[in-house]
Amino acid sequence: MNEKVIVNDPPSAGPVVHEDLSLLHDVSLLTPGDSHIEMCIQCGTCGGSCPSGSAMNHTPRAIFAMLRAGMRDEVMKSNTPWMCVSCYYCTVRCPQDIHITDVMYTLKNMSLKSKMVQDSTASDFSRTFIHYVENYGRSFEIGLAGIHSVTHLRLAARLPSMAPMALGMLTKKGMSPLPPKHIKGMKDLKKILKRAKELEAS
Amino acid sequence: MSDYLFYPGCSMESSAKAYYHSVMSVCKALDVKLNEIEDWNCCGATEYLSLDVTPAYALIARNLALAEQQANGATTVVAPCSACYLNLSKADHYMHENKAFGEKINAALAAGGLHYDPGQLVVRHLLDVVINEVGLDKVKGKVVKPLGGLRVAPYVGCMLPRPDYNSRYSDSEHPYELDDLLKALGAEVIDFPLKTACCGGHMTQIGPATAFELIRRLISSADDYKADVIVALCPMCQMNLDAFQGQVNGYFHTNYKMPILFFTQLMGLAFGEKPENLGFGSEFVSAHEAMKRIGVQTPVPEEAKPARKKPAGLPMPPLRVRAGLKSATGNKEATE
Amino acid sequence: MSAQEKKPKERVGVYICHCGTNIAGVVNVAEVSKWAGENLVNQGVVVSRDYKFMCSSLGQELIQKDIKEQKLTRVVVAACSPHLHEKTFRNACKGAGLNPYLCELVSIREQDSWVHTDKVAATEKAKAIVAGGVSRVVYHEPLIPLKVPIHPATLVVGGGITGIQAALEIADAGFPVYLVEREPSIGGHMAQFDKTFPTLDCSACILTPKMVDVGNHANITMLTYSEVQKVEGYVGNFAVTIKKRARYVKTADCTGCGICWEKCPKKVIDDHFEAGLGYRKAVYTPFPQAVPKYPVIDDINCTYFQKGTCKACEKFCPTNAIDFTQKDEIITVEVGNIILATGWDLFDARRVTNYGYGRLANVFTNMEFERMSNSAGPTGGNIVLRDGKTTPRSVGIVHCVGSRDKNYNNYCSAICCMQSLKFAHLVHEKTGATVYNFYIDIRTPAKAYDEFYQRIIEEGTLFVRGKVAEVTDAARNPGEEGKLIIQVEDTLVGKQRRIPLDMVILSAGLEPRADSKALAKIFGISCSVDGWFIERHPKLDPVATMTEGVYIAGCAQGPKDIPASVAQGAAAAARILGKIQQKEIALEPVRATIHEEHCSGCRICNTMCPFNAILFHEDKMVSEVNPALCQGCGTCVTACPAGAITGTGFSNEQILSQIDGLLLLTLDKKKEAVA
Amino acid sequence: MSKPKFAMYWAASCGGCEIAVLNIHEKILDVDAAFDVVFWPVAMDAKYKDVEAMQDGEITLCLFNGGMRNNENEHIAKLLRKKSKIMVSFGSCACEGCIPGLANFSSIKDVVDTAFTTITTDNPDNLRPQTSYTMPEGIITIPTLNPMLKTLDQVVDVDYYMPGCPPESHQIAAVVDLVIAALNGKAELPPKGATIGAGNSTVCDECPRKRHEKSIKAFGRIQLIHADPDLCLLEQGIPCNGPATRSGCNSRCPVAGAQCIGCYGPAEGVVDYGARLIAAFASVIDSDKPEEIDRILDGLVDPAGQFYRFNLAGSLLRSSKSAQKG
Amino acid sequence: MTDIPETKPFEPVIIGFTCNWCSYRAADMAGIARMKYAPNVRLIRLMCSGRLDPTFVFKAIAGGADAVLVSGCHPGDCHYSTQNYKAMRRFHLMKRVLTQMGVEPGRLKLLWASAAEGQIFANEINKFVEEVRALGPLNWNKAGIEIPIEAAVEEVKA
Repeated sequence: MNEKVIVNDPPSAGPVVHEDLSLLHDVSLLTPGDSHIEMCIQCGTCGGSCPSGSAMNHTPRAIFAMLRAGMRDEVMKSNTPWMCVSCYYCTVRCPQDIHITDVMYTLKNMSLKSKMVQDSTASDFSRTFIHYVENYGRSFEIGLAGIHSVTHLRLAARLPSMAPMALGMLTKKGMSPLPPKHIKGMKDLKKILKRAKELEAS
Repeated sequence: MSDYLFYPGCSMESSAKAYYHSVMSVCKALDVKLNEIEDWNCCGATEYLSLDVTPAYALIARNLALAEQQANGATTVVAPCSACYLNLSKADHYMHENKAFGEKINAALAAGGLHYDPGQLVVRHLLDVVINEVGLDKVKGKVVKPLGGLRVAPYVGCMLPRPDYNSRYSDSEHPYELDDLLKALGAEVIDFPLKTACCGGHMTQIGPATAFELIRRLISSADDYKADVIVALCPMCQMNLDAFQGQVNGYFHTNYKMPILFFTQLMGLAFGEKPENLGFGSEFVSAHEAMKRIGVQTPVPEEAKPARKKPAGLPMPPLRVRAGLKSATGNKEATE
Repeated sequence: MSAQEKKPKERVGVYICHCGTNIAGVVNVAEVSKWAGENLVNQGVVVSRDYKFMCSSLGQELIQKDIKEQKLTRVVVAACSPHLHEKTFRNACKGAGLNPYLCELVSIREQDSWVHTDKVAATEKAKAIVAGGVSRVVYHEPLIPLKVPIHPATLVVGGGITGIQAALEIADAGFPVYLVEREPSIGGHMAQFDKTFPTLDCSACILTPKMVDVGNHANITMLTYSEVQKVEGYVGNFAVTIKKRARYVKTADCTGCGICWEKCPKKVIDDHFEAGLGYRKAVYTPFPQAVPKYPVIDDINCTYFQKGTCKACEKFCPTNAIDFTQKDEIITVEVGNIILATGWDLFDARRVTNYGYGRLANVFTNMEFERMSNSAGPTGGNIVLRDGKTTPRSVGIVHCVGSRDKNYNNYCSAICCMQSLKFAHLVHEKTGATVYNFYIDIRTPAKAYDEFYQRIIEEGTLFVRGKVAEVTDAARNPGEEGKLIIQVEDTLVGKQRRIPLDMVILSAGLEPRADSKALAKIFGISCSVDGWFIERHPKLDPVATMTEGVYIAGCAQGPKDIPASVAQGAAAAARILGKIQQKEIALEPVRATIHEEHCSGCRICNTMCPFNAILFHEDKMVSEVNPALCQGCGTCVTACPAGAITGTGFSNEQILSQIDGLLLLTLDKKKEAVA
Repeated sequence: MSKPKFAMYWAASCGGCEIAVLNIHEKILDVDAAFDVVFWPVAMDAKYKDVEAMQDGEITLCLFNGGMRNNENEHIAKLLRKKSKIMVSFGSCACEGCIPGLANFSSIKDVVDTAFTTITTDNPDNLRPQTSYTMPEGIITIPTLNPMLKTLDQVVDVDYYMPGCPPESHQIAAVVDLVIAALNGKAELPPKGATIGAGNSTVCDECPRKRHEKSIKAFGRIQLIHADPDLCLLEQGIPCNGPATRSGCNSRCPVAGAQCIGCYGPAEGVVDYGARLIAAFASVIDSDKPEEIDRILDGLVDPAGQFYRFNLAGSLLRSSKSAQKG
Repeated sequence: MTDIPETKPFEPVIIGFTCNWCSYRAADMAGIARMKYAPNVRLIRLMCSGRLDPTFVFKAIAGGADAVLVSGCHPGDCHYSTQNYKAMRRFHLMKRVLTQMGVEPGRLKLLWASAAEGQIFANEINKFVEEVRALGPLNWNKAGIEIPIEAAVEEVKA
């Protein structure tokens, strides 16, 4: 089944052109805390531990090697960070104490800003999710599942329909089909997020 | 027993109502006093971190700031959801570890007239509180209906024992806290090899094939060990294993019927609470059979009938959706 | 009021070394020596010279000539670090009849010319350093080194191959050795091994002869089943207190016939010698070739000691050698030098929970495998699964378990690669099973090691480059049921692999002895953060320690293989033999002394000395320093609130006036600045 | 033949030294019998001009107490030095500055401001004394303050030091006896620069309290601790300066149940009194963890005050010498 | 040597105390490896940081040094087993007293350096020199101090 889910093509065997040696530095700079990313010894514990590794077009280890090699575009285009399920196996097992999961978040951020994301499924899902949070202060699973499968039909189509499940959500779990109520501090929350985004940009 | 600041998290008021009710009932029984943080907001799960670091942490930190404001004496924030727990402690951890970062986040909070002093609050998962604050002895003392004969697979998942910034758990891969608790309830606990494996997280939404495989591994492994139920302690885990089990069966042509319950539901039962008040019956894969085996009558979940309205007609007119999506993409307008 | 203001009447000679261009290239040596000659007259300088190589015989003669002709009473040499040539110049002065301790060597190379580029600043600093030396040397006192006799006996702690080698070297040279071993027999880890890499000769075959030699050697006193409790004294004259645990066997009468352990009804899992894979009796010798051959009764497990009945061994012993009344014995031995060869502990593989050792039956450790593969071991040398009969058809060997991993031990355990290759060979040879080696890097940097690697590749062992992520029994894909699955990224392919196996062997790393820090305290040496003993110099003095008379060898100093351990054992022995030949040793006369009339007996200094050199006389209510025990650190000198303790070589006057000297220029500068 | 002449003067001091001298009871009569008291402002009327009129070295024994706070102090110090054979730096103020010396913690301006503006002073127009003022009769002046208080030996050459705040009467008596005996050729005076009227060890030497090896987990002020009357105060966490303070007082304070505050100054050959106490106290702190060490040290309120209460003007860092150097 | 023209930056003079076994060897190591660092520090070799007498530090400062560096073996690695801990305790108290005396805490630095850590030694010296340069010359008469009367009062109340 692995083949089924490989989203991108495997990397080309061509030589690395225009190396970008600032890449590694950028990544560790954008990661909160000390990621120790420069310490990687390429042992592959991360790649071996990754539950969704089979769905990645590069293993995390390969990504770190590419960061060193300054292969910015390849990394930005990779689906690896987007396949990360944040299980933190790699993080706790890494013999060099590299905060791999956090680095994956950083890479997602970077690739979005670089506009090089290949498959927007994951990023759009995140956006939809955050759309609710940014406007209501709470997330909204039903709406989320709904819109997401609507906006990504090709995906939904590939699977048995999600409808019965969504329905179950309503009936069994007694979830409300209405979007969540705004939290009281919504105005302030928006201010906070606005300021945060400015800080992020600066 | 001292007071705790309670951060329920979004799922507790939608998909995980069963968890919510059972938590309330159990904490009442153990006189753990939970004061819900006034006007808390979503922790952003793993999604916001994927988009923007600073806003993501600001979003999380707002809850900590509110909690600190409303603390009056309490120092511990309790989250029943692993993802929420990790996000809250993560934010506290990094704001503490990296001063500059902490100041940056506080600068953002300041825009909303808020501030959080990293390290002021302790963030803990409910399980941790039950084991290490309440203590198993007290729990044992409350058990009136031991769960003898029920084979349970203790499923801890990822974000509780990993990365475990404050090393609260016995191990990051095979912690025994949940086992001990369930044993204390009289249940028969299997040595579940995938105890801390991944439930697929949000992959059900973006790489279902991957997610389904992860779910299959868990359920089949529990099944190999002849478990009657899998016990979860995170709404996301429970939802993935329960709600998607049908599709997993479809996808792999299997026929698992593995009920997924919250540990608090079983605690409630053992404490003699009525199944109805513990959210039984709201699970997709009915726990009815499994519970009958130990002489507990749980309501049979009603089968989903095709509703009048087409499920496609979910709330939210397409336009607004697109607008919403669009605005969510371009950073600037988003907050306009 | 303070002493350093009094006018010195000493005649000081100052000698500035060019060290070729090493110093002269950056420091204007001519200017410095001129300056010293003109500006340090008040400090007593009567002659100041510079010369190409002060340490050369010509340079030394220059100094000696001045001492004689100029009647110098003090000498200051400004050259390299005292750690390099202090002795040289002290001896030069001695040669000219000046007490060596009236010479001060100040460093204007390591501390100046080599680390600065600004020539003016460097020259100014050199002047300051010289001025410091001059002001200091005036307060030097003539000192005589303490000569102490060296006791000819040596204590060797640890009866592994390292300790055995060291003991034999010294004993063969004709000097007495006490060999202390914690276990009932000497032999150490090497006795447990099956084959030894890269030659694959049998461990026992090469070890047992040496063990027998030790047992029979007239100059070696073996103290097995014993532990060092206390070490007092100092180089040349240590008094070592040793606890001999009760064997409950009269060694005088015992013939080692073995009837007692045949008859003993109590079977115990032998988690020491058999690494938990086999059994022994409550009365036992660890292994057939044990030296000494006498068994011990392990009173924790012995039925008689626990329940008060049995005594089977006693009944059947043909020579009535069993004696249940024996008690632990405390003895004290006098030695001149000590060798610590205490070896290593095995990393507890259970800590790596994702490798399942302890949870998954067919995951074994390297020590378990050594025993399994050893024909004298519990399985008679058959490679089988935990069920004791099934031969594995596929075996995975995992490198770096607990090593090179910040979660456990940061260092490389040095032997695992070769050991794992050896295992691969043995498994292949004995079972023909498919063998995988899972490695991060293959490290084979020694004679004939890489050739061994080549050979193993040739034998068909499969190599997967990747640190194993987990060993699990959770079958996922067809073909995995009932097997152990190793999940790993094959980093050379860049893909995750799941490899079903019957048996997994973990090459657990080497760790310092659990009690190494306590041990270091007993012997007054220091441990690295990990717990390995620290040598005096990592390259140039690998077996000595900072504590005179205490040497380290083998794995106690850090992970190493048998050849390296043996070499170190011999090296330590050689160092000590050299010392013993000299019969006596001179101790640096840098010592603290308490002036009784000023001492008020406040006892603040009493807790200052880690060498227990300070004793308090209740009767006179004063404290006193034992000069032989004192190591001269000066901590008590500083602690004394009454200023009643002085430290020779580093007295208050010396330091305070050196400060004056160092700041001389600054003050001039500031005065000028004011003017 | 005329009796040897005796003089005593107080500079920046409290007068306690004089009282201590009178406190030698009948011995004072010996003084009177042996000496002709020529100058003693506290005890008798005398004019500076009378002293100025004397021959150099005419005064045999001068007990000079008090520190050099102003130019008048220095003037008299120099004058008496010139006129005296034996100049004794008498009492803590003269020897090491004592309490007035604590002013050296602050700049002289702060000192004056404190004196003339704090709540204890009623000074609505915030006036300051002027050192000279023109009146119809002419200019009148008052002494000007030194920027830093100096010890006597920082201004003039001193023959002997006699520590204590004040020196113990029995020690004074002993010294008087000694000098008299010496004058009659019955005894030898100690070498110049020696400390007289004191022991050559420290207070612990005379302290009867039981003592052991020390390790201190907490310091506390004496009023907060129920001290064991027989046990060394320092061992009980009470910062007692005894270990570093010159003996000679029969350890009066520790015997009375109070910690030694160090009025007898440093022991023989000690360069900086406070440094000794810093080293000694810190050495016996029972902790190797920086945070804990700091916590323990928090128990020492105002360490500088504790260690330099009497010695500041004689210390390395706050004596006028170092101020000039820096 | 003429005194420094105003244009030149202030060159602090720093007295450094090292122990014979670790930090002095670290300095040697820095030399052997030809690492470059600021020439402002003048070293005094003691046998052990435990020998460091506060008197030495005070003397250096009184004698015109602008700052003092105290260095020794890493905690736990002392050649005399535990003496550097005593140095640490004294350092903490010394720092408090110096602060009261009007010497900025920044003028006193404690540095643990093993014999192998020449690079660290060099870097730390450069850092320290810059910090002291920023503090400027040690000006005695500016020195005013706060004796924490309040604290005392508090305590008595308690």
